[in-house]
Formats: sequence, C-alpha cells, structure tokens
Amino acid sequence: MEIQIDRARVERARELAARIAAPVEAFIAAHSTVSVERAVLRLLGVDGVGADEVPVPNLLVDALDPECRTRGAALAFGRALAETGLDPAALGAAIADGAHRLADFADVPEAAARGALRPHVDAAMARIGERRAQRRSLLERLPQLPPPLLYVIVASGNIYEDRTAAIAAAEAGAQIIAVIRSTGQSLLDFVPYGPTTEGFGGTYATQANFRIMRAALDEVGERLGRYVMLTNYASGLCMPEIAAMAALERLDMLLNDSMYGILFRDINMKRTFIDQHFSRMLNGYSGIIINTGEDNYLTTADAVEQAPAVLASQFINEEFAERAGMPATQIGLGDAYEINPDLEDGFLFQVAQAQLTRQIFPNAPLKYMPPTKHMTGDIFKGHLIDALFNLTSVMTKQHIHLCGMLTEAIHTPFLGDRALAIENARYIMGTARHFGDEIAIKPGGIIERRAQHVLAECVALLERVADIGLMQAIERKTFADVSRPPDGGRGFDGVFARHPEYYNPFEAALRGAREVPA
Amino acid sequence: MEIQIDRARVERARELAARIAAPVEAFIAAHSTVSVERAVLRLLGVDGVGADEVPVPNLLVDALDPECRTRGAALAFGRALAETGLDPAALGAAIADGAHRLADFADVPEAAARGALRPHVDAAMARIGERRAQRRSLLERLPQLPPPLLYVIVASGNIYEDRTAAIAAAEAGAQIIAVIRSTGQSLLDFVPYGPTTEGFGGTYATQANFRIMRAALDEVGERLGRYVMLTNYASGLCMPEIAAMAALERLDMLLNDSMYGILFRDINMKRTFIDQHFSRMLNGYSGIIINTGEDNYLTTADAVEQAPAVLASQFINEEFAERAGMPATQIGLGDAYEINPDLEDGFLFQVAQAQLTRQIFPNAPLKYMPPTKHMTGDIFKGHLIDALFNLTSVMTKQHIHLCGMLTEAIHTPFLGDRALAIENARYIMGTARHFGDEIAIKPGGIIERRAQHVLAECVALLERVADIGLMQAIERKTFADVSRPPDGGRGFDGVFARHPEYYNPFEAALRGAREVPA
Amino acid sequence: MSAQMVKPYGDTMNDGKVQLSFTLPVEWSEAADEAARQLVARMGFSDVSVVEGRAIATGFSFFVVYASTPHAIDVSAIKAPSARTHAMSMEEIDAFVAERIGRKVRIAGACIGTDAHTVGIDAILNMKGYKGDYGLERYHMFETYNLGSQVATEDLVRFTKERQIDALLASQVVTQKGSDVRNFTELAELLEAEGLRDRVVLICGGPRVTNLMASELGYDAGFGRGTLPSEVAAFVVTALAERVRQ
Amino acid sequence: MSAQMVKPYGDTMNDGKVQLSFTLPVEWSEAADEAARQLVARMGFSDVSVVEGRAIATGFSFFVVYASTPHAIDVSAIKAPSARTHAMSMEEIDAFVAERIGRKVRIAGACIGTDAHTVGIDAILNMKGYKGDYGLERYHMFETYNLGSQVATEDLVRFTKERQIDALLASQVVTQKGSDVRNFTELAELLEAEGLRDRVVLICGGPRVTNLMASELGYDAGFGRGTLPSEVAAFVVTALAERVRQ
Ligand code: B12
Ligand code: B12
Ligand SMILES: Cc1ncc(COP(=O)(O)O)c(C=O)c1O
Ligand SMILES: Cc1ncc(COP(=O)(O)O)c(C=O)c1O
Repeated sequence: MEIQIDRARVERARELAARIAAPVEAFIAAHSTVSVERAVLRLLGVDGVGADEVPVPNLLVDALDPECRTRGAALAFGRALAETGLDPAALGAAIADGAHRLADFADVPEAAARGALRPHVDAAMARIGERRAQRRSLLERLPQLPPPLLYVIVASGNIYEDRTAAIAAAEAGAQIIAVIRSTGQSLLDFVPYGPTTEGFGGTYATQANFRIMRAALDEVGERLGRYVMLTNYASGLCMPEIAAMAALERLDMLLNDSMYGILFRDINMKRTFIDQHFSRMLNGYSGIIINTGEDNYLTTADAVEQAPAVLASQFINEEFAERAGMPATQIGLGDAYEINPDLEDGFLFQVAQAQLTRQIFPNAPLKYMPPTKHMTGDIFKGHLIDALFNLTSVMTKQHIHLCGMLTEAIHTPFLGDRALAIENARYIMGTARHFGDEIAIKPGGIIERRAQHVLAECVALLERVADIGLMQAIERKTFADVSRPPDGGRGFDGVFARHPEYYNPFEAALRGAREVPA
Repeated sequence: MEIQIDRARVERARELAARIAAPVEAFIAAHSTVSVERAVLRLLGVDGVGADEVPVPNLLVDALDPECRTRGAALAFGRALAETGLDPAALGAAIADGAHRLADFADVPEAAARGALRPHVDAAMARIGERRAQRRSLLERLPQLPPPLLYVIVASGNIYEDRTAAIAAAEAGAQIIAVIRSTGQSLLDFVPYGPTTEGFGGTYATQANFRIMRAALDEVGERLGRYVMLTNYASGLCMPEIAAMAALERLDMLLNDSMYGILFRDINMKRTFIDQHFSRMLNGYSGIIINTGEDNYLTTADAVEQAPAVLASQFINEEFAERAGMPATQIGLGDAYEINPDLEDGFLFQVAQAQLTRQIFPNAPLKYMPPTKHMTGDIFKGHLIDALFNLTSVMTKQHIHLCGMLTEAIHTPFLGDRALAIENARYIMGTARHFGDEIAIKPGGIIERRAQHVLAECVALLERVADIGLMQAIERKTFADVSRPPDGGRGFDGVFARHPEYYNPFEAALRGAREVPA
Repeated sequence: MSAQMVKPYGDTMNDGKVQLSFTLPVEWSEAADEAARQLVARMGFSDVSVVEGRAIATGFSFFVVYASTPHAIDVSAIKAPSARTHAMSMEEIDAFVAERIGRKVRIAGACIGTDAHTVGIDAILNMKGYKGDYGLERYHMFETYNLGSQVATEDLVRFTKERQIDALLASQVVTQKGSDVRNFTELAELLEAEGLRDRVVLICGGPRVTNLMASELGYDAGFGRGTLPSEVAAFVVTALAERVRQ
Repeated sequence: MSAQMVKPYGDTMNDGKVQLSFTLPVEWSEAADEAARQLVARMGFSDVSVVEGRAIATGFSFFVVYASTPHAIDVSAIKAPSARTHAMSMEEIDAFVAERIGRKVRIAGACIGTDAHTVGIDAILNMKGYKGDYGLERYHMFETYNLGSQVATEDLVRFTKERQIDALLASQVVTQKGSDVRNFTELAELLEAEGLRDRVVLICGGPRVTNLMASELGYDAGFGRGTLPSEVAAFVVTALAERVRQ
C-alpha cells in the first residue's frame, strides 16, 4: 500500500521547517529556564522536599540571585560542592534546611566548581547510559510483539490502583502503559514528591511513582516474557525535570511536544521552546521515544480541516527534535483518528492521513491516537469507531497504538473497558494483519487526492509561518485557532538570558555523547 | 477492486453445472409432487382449512386416487369445476365438507376440464402479474437506498409482535424484513392457516401472516418514502405452495435452495429437486428474488475448508434457477462471513471469497450472511466481527446484506439488538462507502491466491459430481459431509411419476410468459 | 394523567429484559460465573443468564449477563420538563429581543472550576456555532463574553456584577468525584450571597447535565449533550422577556 | 472458609460499577432519560448515570447506563463444583478404562427434543473433535453412538436399555421458553421411571448448561460452552470407575 505523493513538496516542507526552527534555536541557545536548571540539579543528585513540600531543586534555584542564575545553577552548586565536600544529595538537604546558603560560596573559583561537578556529571551520564543499555538488553531477552504496539492509559489517581490496572492490561496484551497525570500538573512549576494516592483524572508524575510502576512492569514483563514499556508526560512547566527523572527511572516514552504547552496549556512560548530543547537532548541520550501531541489539533477543532496543521506540526516537531540530537527512531510523531464518524467516506480520509504520515516519516515510531471527540455514551457505536481506527492502524503500519476505549465519553477507563479495548485491537489487527500489504491505493482516487491536498495545504501553511517567524505565527492564530503572545502565558518569569559564562555541564556531555549539531 | 481469476475455470464450472443439472432436469420433467399439485390448486383459488385444521389443498390432493394423481390435480379439479359450475374456492369448500367428491366427476371430458380451468389460470397469472407490476411501480415511486440492502429478521413467534419489530427496524434503516419461521415448519407437509401468535424460535409462514406483514411494510414504506421488502422461507416440504402464496401476497424474496432441504433437513432429494423447479418457475414470473442457503455449509463445518463447496453450490443453484426460467437478477446466491475470527488474516480470506463470488456472478443480487457460528456471549466482540462483515460487504458490493446481531449466540433478536445491528451497518457502510473502489488487490498476494485456490477446488469438486451424477454425489457425502440416499428422507411418498397425460396448466402458462427453455 | 407503567422491552411487551456487564475481582472459574449469576439475582433480577464469563487478568473476570427486571416505572409521573422547548431561529430571536427587551442582552459564559474542556461552551458561544447552528456571538442583539476555561466562580461573579450580565452560562464536562455538582452549587450560592441571583438568567450545561438536575441546583435551566446554540438563546430571551413583563 | 465479599469493580475496589443497556417502549425525550434513570434507581442502583438515551423507533428508546450496585456476593460460599476437573489425555483415559473397567465403555449421545443443533454434540462425539481435542469416537476403549438431532427422549431411553449404555450425553442448544430444562427433566424422569437412572452416567451439555444446573436437574454432570471432548471423557470414566469400585 503506497500513495503517490510529490516528494518535492515533502522536501520543501522540510526546508521550511528548518527555516522556521533556525531562529528559534538561536534564541534557545541564548537562554535558559528555571526548569532546565532544576533538571541539572536533579541529574547531579539533588532530590527530596523541604518545608511545605517544596522540592529541594526548586528551593535551590529560587534561592539564586538573578545575576547568579544567568550563569546557570550548576556553577553555584559546583562551588558549594567544592567547598563543602558534601555529595549533591546531602548538600541539597543542607541548603534546604538552612545549614548552607549557595550565596556563601560565590568566591570559589570556577575551575574548582567545574572540577567538583565532573564526577557527578559523569555518574549521571553513566547511570542514564546504564538504564538505556538495560532497556536494550531487556528488549532483546523479552522481545515485544510486532507493532502496532498496544498502548493503554491508567488514570485512577492512586498509583497503587494504577499498578493493579497496569498489570491487568499487560496481561491482556498491552505493550505500553501510560500513567495519565492528575489534571493541571502540567501547570505546576514543580514536580510533586513521593508515592501519591490522590490525583484527579490521573495520577501525579513523581519519581517515586515512576519507580513503583517501572518495578511492577518489569515484573510482569518477566512473567509474560515480553518487555512492557512505561510512559509519562514531559509536557508542561517541568518538561526538563521530568525528562531527567524518566531517564533515571528507565521510562521508555514521554509525551513531549514543541508547541503543545503553548497552544493548549497557555504556557509561555519561550519557556516551552527552551524546555523542549533540553528535555529532548536528554530524551535522545536516554533512548526515550517522545510522543508529540498533534492529536490535540483534532480534538479541539474539525479534524478534516485541521489535517494540514497536524502535518505542519509534525514537520516542526521533527525538526526541533533533530536539532536536539534525537534520531528519527525516537521521534514518535502524533496523529489521531478524529474525523466525524458520520461523514461519508471519512474512513478513506483517515487512511489517507495515516498513510501520508507513514510515508513522509518512514523511520518515526508514529503514535496513533484513538477517536475521542466523536465518542458518545453509545458504547456500542464507540467500540465500532475504535475498530476502524484499529484497522487503519494495522493497515498503515502505525507504531505506537493507543487503544481507544468504548467508554471514552463517560469516564476514565475501567479495568474491564481496557480489556475490551485490547480485545478489540487484537481481534482486528490479527484478522486483518497483512491487509495493508495486500492492497494498492487507486491513483487519482479519493484517498490519494486527499493525501495530496493535505500535503499541499501543509506546505502553504509552513510557507506562511516561515515568512513571519514561528513566534509571530503563533501570535497570529496560525495553529489551533489560538493566539499566544511571545511574552504572555504561564512560566515566562522562569525564562532568562544566559550570561556569556553560563554553564550547563550536561549540555556539553550530552552533545559530546550524541554529537548534537551545535 | 478486482481479483485476477481464470475465466476459463469459470466457464468450465458453468459447463459442469449444466452437465450436473441436465439429468436431474430430465427426472424433474417426468415427475410431480403433492406440494406441486397443492400449489396448483392454491393458484386456482383453493384455500381455507377443513376438519382438524387440515388445509383444503391437502384434503383435495390426498383424496385423489393414485392413478388419478399421476395426471395432476388440475384435471380432476377442472372436471369438477366444469360440472358444478362453482368457483374454485367454493368448490374446494364443498369438497372439504363432503358435499362433493372429486372422484364423482371422472367422466367429464378432458377438454371441458381444461376449458373450466382456463379463466382461473388466467386470473391467477393476471393477479401475480399485477403484484409484480405493483412492486415495480412502488419501487419507482419509493426507491430503496443503494445496496447493500440491509436485511433483518423478526422471530418473536407472534405475528403482531413481529409487526412491531418490523416497523421499528424499517424506521431504523432496514430495507428488507424476513419473518423467520417457527422451528420445524419446513418439515410439515402442509402450510398452516390464518394469523398465528404462537411460534417457536420464529413465526409460522401462513398466507394471512404474509398479508399482515405486507400491509404493515407498505404503510411504513409510504411513511419513510422507501419501499420495504418482505421475505419468507420457501424451503421445506411446501416449497411450491409457499412460492404461490408469496406470489399472490407480493413478497419480494424467498429463501429457496436446490439442495438445502436435502442436506440440512433430510428432505428427500427427488422431492426437493421437483419442488424447487416449480417454485422457481413461479418465483421467476412473480419477480421474487430467491435466496440460496450456502451459508449452511459454513455454519456446520469449517468455513475455510468449505469455501469450494459453497462456490460449487452457487453454480448448481444458478444452473437450476436458470433452467426454471429465472433471470440472473433474481438469483440471490448465498455466502456468509463465518471464518474463525481468531484466524490470522481471516479477514483477507473473507474478502477473497466475497469478491470472488461478486466477480463470478456479476448480475446476481448476492445474499451475504453474517457471522453466526463464532459469535459468543461476548456481545462486544460480536459487534466487532459484525463490523468487519459489514465492511467486507460494502467493499465487495454485496447486494442483500443480512445484518449480524451482537446477541447472535444468545437469543433471537431483541428490538434493541436490531437497532444496534443496523447502526453498525450504517456507520461502517457510510464511513467506508467507496473504499472498495479505491483499492486494488495485489496480484499474486494472499487474497488473490486464496480466491484462485477456492475456484480451482470448486472445479475439481464439480468434476467429481458431474462424473457420478448429483444424486449419487449427495449419497456419497460430497456436500456438507452428509449422506442422503435418493429414496430416503422426508416427503418421498409425495413424489410420483407423471402420466403421459399429466397436466399442470401453470407450467405451460409460466413457460409461455417467461419463455422458459423446455 | 393515568399511570403508564413501562418495563424494559426485549422482544415482547413487559418482558423486562436488561443487558448488564461488569468486572468482578475474582479469578475466573465456573464458580465465578455462578457468583455473577447470584449477584445479579441479588440485585433483584430474574431469569439471569450469564452469557459470557472469562478471565481478563489474574484475579479479575468479566461478565455479560441478560436478565429480567421486575421493576416498572410510571412514565406519566416523570417530571422532567425540557429547557429546549422554545424553537426559534437566530433571526426570530434577534427580532424578539429588539421588540420585547428593547436593548442588547449581555451574556457571559465560562468553563468553571478547574475544568478546561472549552469545546462545549465554545460550541454555544463562538460565531461558528455547532452542527450548522450559529453561536451566540453571531446574534446581533447579544453582547457575548466568553471567559474561557478554568474560571474561578468568584471571578465569574465579579464579572457578572461589573458588566451587568443578563444571562450567565456555566459549563462542566469533568464529572469525576462530583466536581461538576460542587462547582455549579458554589456558583449559585455565591450569586445568591452577592444578591445577584435574581438579576440573571442562570444556566448550566455539559454532557451529563439535565434540566432536572439544573433546577435542583437552583438554576433556571440545564442543557445536556447535543445542545444547539439557538436552543439556549431561545431559552434566555424567553426567560428575560418574562422578567421584563413581571 | 471465611467470607470473601466481592462487588463489581470499575477502577477502584468495591466501587460496584455496572454497565446496563435496555429498551423502553416510550417515545424519546429528556423525560424518557429521566424515566430510565429512575427505573435503574428503583432496581437498587446508586450513582445512576444515563450516558446514552435515544429514539430507536417510533415509541421505543434505547439507553446505556452506568451505575453502582450496593450488593456484594460472598464468593467463598458459592458452591459450583466444575465437572471439568479430571484432566487426562485420550491415551491416559484409554489406559484408565482398560485397567479400571476392563471392557469398552458404551456411550450414546443425542440432541434431544426438537433441537436440531448438532454441531455441539458432534464436536464432543465425532472423530474430529473440537479445537484439536479428539472426539469420543476416536477413543479405543469407547463404543460411541451418535443418535443425531431431534431425538425423542423415549427413543433415547429405549436405546439406552437395548444397548446397555453406560453413559448418556444429552445436548440442548435452544433455550427459548425453557425448552432445554423441560427436555432434560423429561429425560431424567423417564430414565428413573424405567429404573435405568442408576445404571448410567447421565450428562447434559449445551452453551447455557452449567454443572450446577445439571446437578439440580438430577444429572451427574453438566458441560457448558467451550467444553472439550477429553473433559467429558475423563468425567465419564472417573464416574464409572467409582461405581465399579463401590
Ligand atoms: C476534547 C477533550 C479534551 C481536550 C479538551 C480541549 C478543550 N479545549 O476543550 C483535552 C485534551 C485538553 C482534555 C483534557 C482532559 N480531559 Co478530556 N476529553 C475531551 C473529550 C475527548 C471531548 C470533549 C468534547 O470536546 N466534546 C464535544 C463537545 C461539543 O461536547 P460537550 O462538551 O458535551 O458540549 C455540548 C453539550 O454538553 C453542551 N454544553 C456543554 N457545556 C455547556 C454549557 C452551557 C451553558 C450550555 C448551555 C451547554 C453546554 O453543548 C455542547 C454542544 O452541544 C472527552 C471525551 C468525550 N468524547 O466526551 C474527554 C473527557 C471529557 N476528558 C476527560 C478527562 C479526565 C480529561 C483530563 C482530566 C485528563 C488528564 N488527566 O489530563 C484532562 C483535564 C483537563 C481539565 N483540566 O479539565 C474525561 C472526563 C471524565 C469525567 N466524566 O469526569 C473524558 C470524558 C474522557 C475520559 N473518558 O476520560 N480533554
Ligand atoms: C449453527 C446454528 C444453527 C444451524 C444448526 C446446524 C446443526 N446441524 O447444528 C441451523 C442453521 C440449522 C440452525 C437452525 C436454527 N436455529 Co440456530 N444457531 C446456530 C448457531 C449459529 C451456532 C450453534 C453452534 O453450532 N455452535 C458451535 C458449537 C460447537 O457450540 P455449542 O453448541 O455451544 O457446543 C459446545 C458446548 O456447548 C458443549 N456441548 C453442546 N452440547 C453438548 C452436549 C454434551 C453432552 C456435552 C458434554 C457438551 C455439549 O460442547 C460443545 C463444544 O464445546 C447459534 C448461534 C451461536 N453462535 O451460538 C444459533 C442458535 C443456537 N439458533 C437459534 C435458533 C432460534 C434456531 C432456529 C430455531 C431458527 C429457526 N426459527 O429456524 C433453528 C432451529 C433448528 C432446531 N430445530 O433446533 C438460536 C437459539 C436461541 C435460544 N437461545 O433458544 C441461536 C442462539 C441463534 C439466535 N440468536 O437466534 N441453527
Ligand atoms: C504532548 C502532550 N502533552 C501532555 C498532554 C497531557 O496534558 P497535560 O497538559 O495535562 O499534561 C497531552 C494530552 O493530550 C499531550 O498531547
Ligand atoms: C435456504 C434456506 N431455507 C430455509 C432456511 C430456514 O430453515 P428451515 O429449514 O427451518 O426453514 C434456511 C436457513 O438457514 C436456508 O438457508
């Protein structure tokens, strides 16, 4: 199955994406954010919470005076490390309880600071490298079933109920488990701490919760003889920190988009661009596959109309990810099955879009999202819409397949709903396993014309964005019909310009490790 | 969408079917059955029941002495008509209550008998012709939606509850309503009389029930602006009579197969062959589309293995129907979606079979039966199997589409089940309306190879049957793994050889009207 | 009105047939099927048939059951007036406002509490509207404010006071742990406390909202799934016109 | 054994969540949704949420409902022993018969009453078997008679007597209006009346049969959906061996 598409248009789209990303990257290179700095501290080994449950990395970064902050938290912390001889965790705790103050070490020479940081940077890099190697060897010993990889969410709010649900789902055939975050966590400018049992529409992403879930899935993976992947969300104000925690706890995937937070969470665009870059450098090195959020264009507006925007966003996400050093095989671009089920030939349009994406991004582990918007309380019809989504996915060889729930319009999934959803996917993908290989798409037909139209419109859209610049374009409602000003939105106060002497030891280490283009 | 098939093989299969049918037809031409004779009387106007609810046509035919019977019931009845001057209904009643005896008119000259029959034969032919014309004009004024025509069953046992169910189904989108018969009616050697409210797993086929349902569907058809078709079963010991009743009451379709009764109801094969022939002559003239029963091969044995037998049966049914004067457009050959849902690539096999049938019988209003055997109490999975059946049907342009019920393994359909089934079909057939037109089947792929294999095996099977003769082949378990002896089974005592002077006025009239090959 | 008792209908009047499905936290076995059967019998059903029972995970089994309920309901006694009764087109509504109210009507809408599901309230308010029915922003005689998502009830009440809002539209899509009822109640109480309740037509909406629930919460109307903007507009102007008359 | 009370499980232990669907013979309206809600409440459920309600025909509406049941069931108290407990292979069974019974076992099976659904009983009896498990005809130590479909109970009892059958297998697939229970009961009573009941291992089967129901009907065992021939064979020979021993 192949659609004839104009390769020159695809080339043009990639050129435009590069033109769009280049100036943003220059901006990124000259700035940092509080979350990047906190991620650096976390990687060095700082953790725990102080008074009022404020995480120690926040306490430390908040304690930096503005001038000092522009040089990066690492230097200040390195000075204290050099002087006190404490290890990072102990030093963090000592600062948190007031026994030390970072400002007191301002006089320590920069070289000493760098020297004191070195072993901890190396240790962090080594630990992440080990996690990555561990994943690789587990995957060899406990191979997954062939894609589409069935992915389900757990969202009870309680990490222990989530664990029960995740194990049950894995037994039923799920290959990837995502723990949905509690409502609004993406807007918190800190990462909660410890195991949590009270979330709302989801469960908090904390390092302890990551660990609990990882252990449970490793155990069930051994039992089932196939590795079960774990996913969480790195969108929001703490993108870099969550990427760091995920790297340390061997998560396998992270939701991570270069524009989602801006458009759908009203997070400041500069903050987002800087954060996504550092988090993606980390993801690249830790072998984590990112999942981008193009599905959101489709749930908030008409899916037929939004198709070109989805493709444009995929090109932009790809470009930003590559600039952060990620290989194509870790860039899980998003798409979704959201066309109105009552539209005649809507299935053909879905096939067109899914196949177009597959052909344009042949090496990406595409993430295919299920129908949500048009799901209703009619669970019987909903199950059928999910079935055609499953069929489209297996036909067009999508990689990461989020199982749709027949109760999507009703509640976060029940344990039984998940079992039915997985049964649906397994049945459809088994009985039609090689259907996509068995058919050819009619040249000049509805499907092909639709794909070509979407591509053409996408190029036109990217041309406009390249002309005015991405930040301007976002301000002018080019994406998802929302306007966001460059200096508005949440988290802008956490953005700052780098001092010429700014130092982030991991940036260099990650570049070295992965030869990220400068 | 087209599969490459070897046209020479198709030609060969048709030749073989002709070779198979020819000797059977010669046998048919030399025989008649009690049911054929009763059908003749019914067409002449004989109806009603005598003592013990025995239908008058049965009383009359049973009263004929064996010798007289060999000349056909019409002659004896014609003699009485000529002599008494009564109309057929009154004469039937008079004989039923003993006021007259057919034997008393033996001396009336044959010419007088024929003369007395003529106006009633003409009236019957005219009435059936009117029904047919009425259907045609209704279909013009109240056009149906394009095929696949959604077909659902009603089966409450009570004709009035059935009527409620039928109206509801038509409103929901059904275009054809079949009233399933009560268990075992096909084994009764008479047709019950009057409206009935107590059936078992179905509702009795009676002329009064036909009329009640026809009236209800005509009414709802006017309201909805589209003609709603009515179907019943002509299989069994009363095939010709039911065909006659259906012609008079403007049914639009009838289940009618040349071998089903033999194989699946243990009805005598000679009886069946003779009965199917006369009933099909009638069906041809009355514009009734027959539905053959190949689905039964698949429900009683493995569907993958039985595929060649299904195709062979389709060729044989086609041949017999053509020999009875039916045009291709009235020969609704059967097929079914019965492959194990858990078989990898089973969907591809189903598509292969459905498309093969479509290509070999391009003008037949194919009847596509839903999954039944592999349906379980898991209604959610069942609904999905039905969905892929619906998809296959719209892709391969099947004509008569029996909607599968998610509760197939549980109970005869509830009103709500039918609504969900129709919703399923409408959703799938809408969203994938032109999918079949948009794809080509890979040459030499799984689908094409499967289709070619089925055709080759079918030809091999027909060769064997042609060699030994159809009756012998049936005895030797060639079909459906059952053996039926030529003189065994139900209803054999109702078969008799025609006297050289045998007379069936409708045979001639129907041949004249439709120019049936002799 | 005389009582009209109805029961679920399978294929025969009053057969009471109901389909159920659920998960039990038990390992599957034939005894688990029997447990499911007894459980459904204990719920008061008769003719219980466990048509599917199977393991879906270690320690969990899933069941599909058909059974008959003995219960009937008197539909003639159900009091659930719809808020969607005044069918008027956009043009008719604009004309109605011009004639009966004589000035522009000020309408504010928001998705309250922590709820960020704006698609529903946007469908009612935005120009574009919903299913071909234009949104309230397009009406000439409405001045419409869309406050967006996650709006605190205090902010909404302050806005109502400041802008002298005539009709207030609150949306809730997330219903987990009763958050919708809590937020709606809070809004109504705050308006009451501020002495504003009688000055506004107060409306709530969302996929789980019913008009009955709305009136129990002290709202003038409630609109559920599939609501069209013109239905809401018609209700608002009719209610306002009645107040004007009084 | 201590009580182990379980409730349906949605996403949290003991939330009692159940899904229901049914048709009501009423025209759809918001009041019909409310009628559905009250009806389910009357059935004893709490937190009733009518998530779908719509017209499916003139005078009929269809509903999907989620609700919580307060009922729990003590699974430790369920008595429903399975007949499928003696796992043995065909070879083991043949060897077992040779050793413990010392002669061929005579088995007769039929689809009784007016039921013509032979696929199920054939799956148990025919050589070919079911899901890769050979049928009883293939066992060396069985002499198997498949009497086919629509076999009158009298005929089956006569056959049992004449051929000195050891184990009798009766199938019922059609369950409408309780025909299965009626036919099974008739067979058991007739065997009793003829003084044959104690001489045979009496087994029933079919998609709606449970072992519990079988024992209530006076059968030695009952086998439901998905039964394998070897499971039935193992039960038969074990039961016969026990009789031999007694
Ligand atoms: C789109 C969507 C989102 C989008 C929302 C984007 C946006 N800007 O709105 C995104 C992806 C951001 C999202 C996020 C979340 N979502 Co959400 N989402 C949905 C989804 C798929 C569709 C909702 C929708 O847009 N429907 C279409 C509109 C047109 O319908 P409607 O809202 O019913 O509106 C109509 C009527 O109700 C009425 N109406 C509505 N409001 C009002 C107000 C008035 C005054 C009037 C008169 C009428 C009216 O008129 C409208 C037109 O007819 C639903 C599932 C579903 N299919 O319903 C889940 C769903 C609502 N989401 C859910 C959840 C849990 C979440 C999250 C908490 C997940 C998480 N942990 O992150 C977050 C929470 C965000 C938050 N803080 O609220 C759950 C809610 C469960 C529950 N019952 O409580 C659902 C049901 C999915 C699920 N099964 O888990 N979601
Ligand atoms: C195939 C089939 C037919 C075929 C039967 C062919 C044949 N030779 O058997 C035909 C087309 C002839 C047919 C006809 C009818 N059928 Co039918 N049919 C079915 C169907 C689709 C599959 C049944 C089947 O073969 N299952 C596969 C076998 C392997 O499973 P099984 O029977 O459960 O057997 C297993 C176990 O139960 C067990 N088992 C079974 N018996 C025994 C016995 C013993 C002793 C033991 C130990 C174990 C055992 O072992 C087997 C292997 O594991 C079902 C729907 C469905 N999906 O279930 C409807 C179904 C059973 N039929 C039904 C009906 C109503 C009819 C008709 C009355 C319709 C009509 N009005 O004409 C007729 C009646 C015929 C009659 N007199 O009985 C209804 C019954 C409703 C009810 N619950 O009462 C069903 C459920 C369909 C429906 N929803 O309407 N049918
Ligand atoms: C890229 C991305 N990140 C995160 C989320 C989750 O939302 P939140 O912003 O609440 O974390 C989504 C959900 O759609 C998403 O697509
Ligand atoms: C051709 C044909 N006739 C009739 C029937 C109905 O069965 P019965 O023989 O009980 O009428 C079927 C059912 O499958 C059939 O296929």
